[in-house]
Amino acid sequence: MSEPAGEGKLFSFPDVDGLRRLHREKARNMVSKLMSAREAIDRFVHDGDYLGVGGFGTNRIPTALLHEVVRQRKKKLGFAGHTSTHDFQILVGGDCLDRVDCAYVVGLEARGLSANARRAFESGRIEATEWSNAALAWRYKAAAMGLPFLPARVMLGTDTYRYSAAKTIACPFTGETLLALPALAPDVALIHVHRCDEFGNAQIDGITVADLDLARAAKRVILSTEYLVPNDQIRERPHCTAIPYFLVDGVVVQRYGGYPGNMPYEYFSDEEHLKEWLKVEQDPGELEAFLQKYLYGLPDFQSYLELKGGEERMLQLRAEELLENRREGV
Amino acid sequence: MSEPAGEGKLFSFPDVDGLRRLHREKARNMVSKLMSAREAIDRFVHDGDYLGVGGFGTNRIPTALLHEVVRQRKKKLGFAGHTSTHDFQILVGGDCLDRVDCAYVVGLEARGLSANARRAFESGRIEATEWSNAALAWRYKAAAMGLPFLPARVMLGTDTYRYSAAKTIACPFTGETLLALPALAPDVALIHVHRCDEFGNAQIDGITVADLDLARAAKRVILSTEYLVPNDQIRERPHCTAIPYFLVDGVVVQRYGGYPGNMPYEYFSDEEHLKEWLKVEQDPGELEAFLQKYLYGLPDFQSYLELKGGEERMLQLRAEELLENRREGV
Amino acid sequence: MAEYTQMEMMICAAARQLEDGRTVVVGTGAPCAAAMLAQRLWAPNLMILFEAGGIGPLLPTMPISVGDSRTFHRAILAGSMNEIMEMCQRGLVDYTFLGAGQIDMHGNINSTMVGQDYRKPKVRFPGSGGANDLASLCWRTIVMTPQDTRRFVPKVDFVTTPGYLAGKGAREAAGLPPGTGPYKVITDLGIIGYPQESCRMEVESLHAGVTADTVRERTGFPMLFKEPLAETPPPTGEELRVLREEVDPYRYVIGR
Amino acid sequence: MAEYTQMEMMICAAARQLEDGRTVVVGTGAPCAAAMLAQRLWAPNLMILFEAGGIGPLLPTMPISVGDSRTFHRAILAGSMNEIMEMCQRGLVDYTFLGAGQIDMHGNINSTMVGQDYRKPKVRFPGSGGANDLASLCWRTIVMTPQDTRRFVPKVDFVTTPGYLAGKGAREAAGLPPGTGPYKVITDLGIIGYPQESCRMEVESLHAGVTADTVRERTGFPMLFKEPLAETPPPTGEELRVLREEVDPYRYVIGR
Repeated sequence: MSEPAGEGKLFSFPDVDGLRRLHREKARNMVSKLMSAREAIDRFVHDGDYLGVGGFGTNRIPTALLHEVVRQRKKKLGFAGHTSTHDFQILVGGDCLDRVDCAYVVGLEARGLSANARRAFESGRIEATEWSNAALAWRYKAAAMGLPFLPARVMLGTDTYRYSAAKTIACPFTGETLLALPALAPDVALIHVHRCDEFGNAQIDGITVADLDLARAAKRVILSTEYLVPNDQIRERPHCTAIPYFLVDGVVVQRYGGYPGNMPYEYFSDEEHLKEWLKVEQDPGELEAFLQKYLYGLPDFQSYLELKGGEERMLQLRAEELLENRREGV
Repeated sequence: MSEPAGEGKLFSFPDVDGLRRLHREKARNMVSKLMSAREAIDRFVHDGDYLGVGGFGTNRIPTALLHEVVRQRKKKLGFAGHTSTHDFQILVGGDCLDRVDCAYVVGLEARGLSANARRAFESGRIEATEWSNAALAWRYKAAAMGLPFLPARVMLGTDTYRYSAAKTIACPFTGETLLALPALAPDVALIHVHRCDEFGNAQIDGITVADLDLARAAKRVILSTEYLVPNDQIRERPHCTAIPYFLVDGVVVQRYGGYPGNMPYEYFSDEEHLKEWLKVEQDPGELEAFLQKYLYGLPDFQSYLELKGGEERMLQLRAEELLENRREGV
Repeated sequence: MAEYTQMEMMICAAARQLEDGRTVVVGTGAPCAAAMLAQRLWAPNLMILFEAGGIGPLLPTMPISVGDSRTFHRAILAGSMNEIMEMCQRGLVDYTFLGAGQIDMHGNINSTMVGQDYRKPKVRFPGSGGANDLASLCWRTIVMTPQDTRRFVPKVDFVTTPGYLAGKGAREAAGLPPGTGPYKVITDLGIIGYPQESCRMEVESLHAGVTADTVRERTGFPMLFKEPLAETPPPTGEELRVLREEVDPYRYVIGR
Repeated sequence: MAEYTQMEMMICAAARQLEDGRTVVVGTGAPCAAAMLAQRLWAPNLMILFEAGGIGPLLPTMPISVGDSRTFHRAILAGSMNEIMEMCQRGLVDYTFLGAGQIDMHGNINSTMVGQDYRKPKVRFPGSGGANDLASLCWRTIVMTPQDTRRFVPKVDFVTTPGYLAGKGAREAAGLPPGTGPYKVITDLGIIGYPQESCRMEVESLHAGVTADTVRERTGFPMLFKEPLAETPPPTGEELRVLREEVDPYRYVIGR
């Protein structure tokens, strides 16, 4: 019943016993992990690492951390592209990636396609392996569960399977053909949250996408956070903790750290700026100038926010998020 | 590498395609499901059904629903015994069970062993299959994920495995031996929650044990709830919804519905009454009189609460839960 | 009769596929408009889900992303992608809407690449996203797409998302859940179904003013036509009013 | 020197196994007291977990159940049983404490039944609970138990929970994660370890006043003794003070 294994390259082998040893070594002391984005990326992201990014493309993405990856010119990174949109655009803009597990890449949903990201694939510069969104989410899940693989019922019979690195197995109970998804444990996870304490105990409001599993799957975790809160506040409602401190290596406090993406309950996406980004990508020269202006030429993310209109613009986006400037449809 | 399959009986075959058809038929209308415990148990629990019970033995257990199962003299039920303690004691007291997936049964943790539950096993009256706590939680998880099985790394090499209905498989990626746990989809789940709306959208404070997966695994779900809240309140914080309405068949409002167990943030367990229960079980005649007094002879759970001291006793247990009558240790 | 655009016709035709008390995973744009329209007119208990984690929102406006705040605004539950995908895998989701870069007669969809060499695509598209998952797991897949020979091709360059694969029985043979598969294709020309026996596209109705010949011209494989062939009822005044005034007052979708 | 009970000796000996900055899954009673004692004296960063879902609570008092409110009182995280078990499976948990109805020289534990016929046990006990999981997945398993020939048997009636199974290498051969296994047994007589080469019990130290002969008399299999055999340092004044005044002021455990 089982099909040949997918032909795609497996960028991250599910060596659960190796991961166990690594997790065993990791310190569990509750110490402050507050640091700048610069320090966090410098210390925890190395050339060649495999990255996992939280949120959903333009929603609750760790933009401040992603900019810093580009600014520090990290190279040859691997990447898990599950509905990666603006996050992907940034990293490809910085030419940081050389291999990508693709579920959704090169697009920005209804906004259109990233010309620059397309060039990266069409030139063969980025090596790709295919998956689906659920497949990548379940691959994180497998690693978060401490398992080498998880079964699933998707991708079967398609070219998405053929160019993946998945396999098929027969269910030991029912005999039916199932997909087998290898665990995915990124070297580093970058996740933006609503609030956390200095140790890295974090809360997320709204959808969590795949971030609970991503934080548990990754070898190292860097959080950026809108708000820094005291540990007491976390302990008030322990069932609201999305990510516990002992998974976290660095905590970067950055208000509006998900801009120009949408941060639920905080600010809406800056569609104008996202459109601008898509537009300049049509021409490599224009893109280079654009990145120089907004990224390489700036010392930090805060300067980017200033350049994009600072607090005034952020308050507009906040009003939009809170539906203050439009009637309620329902 | 793989061992022979466990010799235990598989009480619930993981027929995922059959479960899919069943879920397809289930109505998804947002209608009021408010009803009495009597109606809920009468309509949704049938002789021979397989039950899953939420909470953790003496913590956030659906006592009001369990009493009603006994009062209606439901028979030949199957049961998932993952740290089942007082919940198990009640059902065995009513001689409701004829088969049990055992991870933790017949004990009440440090309080001692249930003489009556032990007799039920030692006489051979209940057919048993062995598992571990995690195994049963993951079996729910498999069903909640829509999968026929999940791999795991427990039970291997032991008699717990030998007398289970698990199997072993080789990991398709690493080759290592893994446990294969068949999905467990109970016919009915009984779960006690802090608050829910009339449709069954429920919130749980504190640990969730295996209840999120249990609710998603079960064919039918009956909730009992401390508080009934308007749907608006659920929609205020949609990331706090533990169980969405479309999984739920019946909603029973019962303040103190987890008594004599502990309901986090609401009331502590009534250790005296639990001790009394353990004591009378030493003698079958005494137990019969005890059950007559507290269960069969009463029309409903409210009468049981009255008999046990009513609001006054409940307020004592509330003070104990809120640590109002002892110094804070930390 | 009111004037209407092709997009409005497509949205109304799509909305009419959705019954009350059922569940649908939608994306942004036209599918979301269709689900909102159905909800407002005859399916108040239609539950809308978004793959990023939103379940049963009270949509205040059309979302821009399937993961933006609107997708879980005053929702029943704001969860994870796994929550949604596992609901689909459990069989709880009736409908899903997809678009199509290329589609063949069995409803197989390509949204990954144009070209013959996966390692060096002529054109790279986003890939599956959640499309493969939703089309594998939801009971009925509805595709909304303009109809032309560039899209309706004899053979897709890459099967991103399963339709009926090689034909009847092929999904089940591959291990996909029985009873699932393509249901309708809603185009600017008409409504296409898949008869059980053949699992192959057959036009069920043409929109007003469209001829079978136009359909043939704009399809890259031999298209079948049901007999007798119906005309799609045009949008009603009430459908258009609700669509224009309540569902999409800013003309995000119908203004395209 | 202060007077102390055997239970106090056991709790102090157990506490000393726990280092700062490590993780331990505990049950109620003596193991919980040991972890709290270590936390207060030398391991402020020892993180305590309970299998029902509590992570890092500020324990206001000894819990009665491993799932009661105390186990997640002002905790870092109040989650699910899977959250804990999956942490263990990922290799994040260093220590676990278990009790034992019967235990053999390789640390295999029976908490399921006495008798030879599983279908009709002479005595039925609770079964694994989380013990099998924790002993399979945590790096080091510590057993706390009174020592007598009823418990320390040549062959357990039922291997509920894996020790080293048939001996060195057997855990790995069965598929259990490499590098895990029994670490110490803390009894009322002494502290027992498992030398790497044999994976078989060997007494490392005897509590004050206990002789090797007593240990032999109260063990149902030939016990090995390390040479030279140490004496367990008795509880210090500070250990006893903190244990009695802060950890268990109501004498729930030490009063037994």
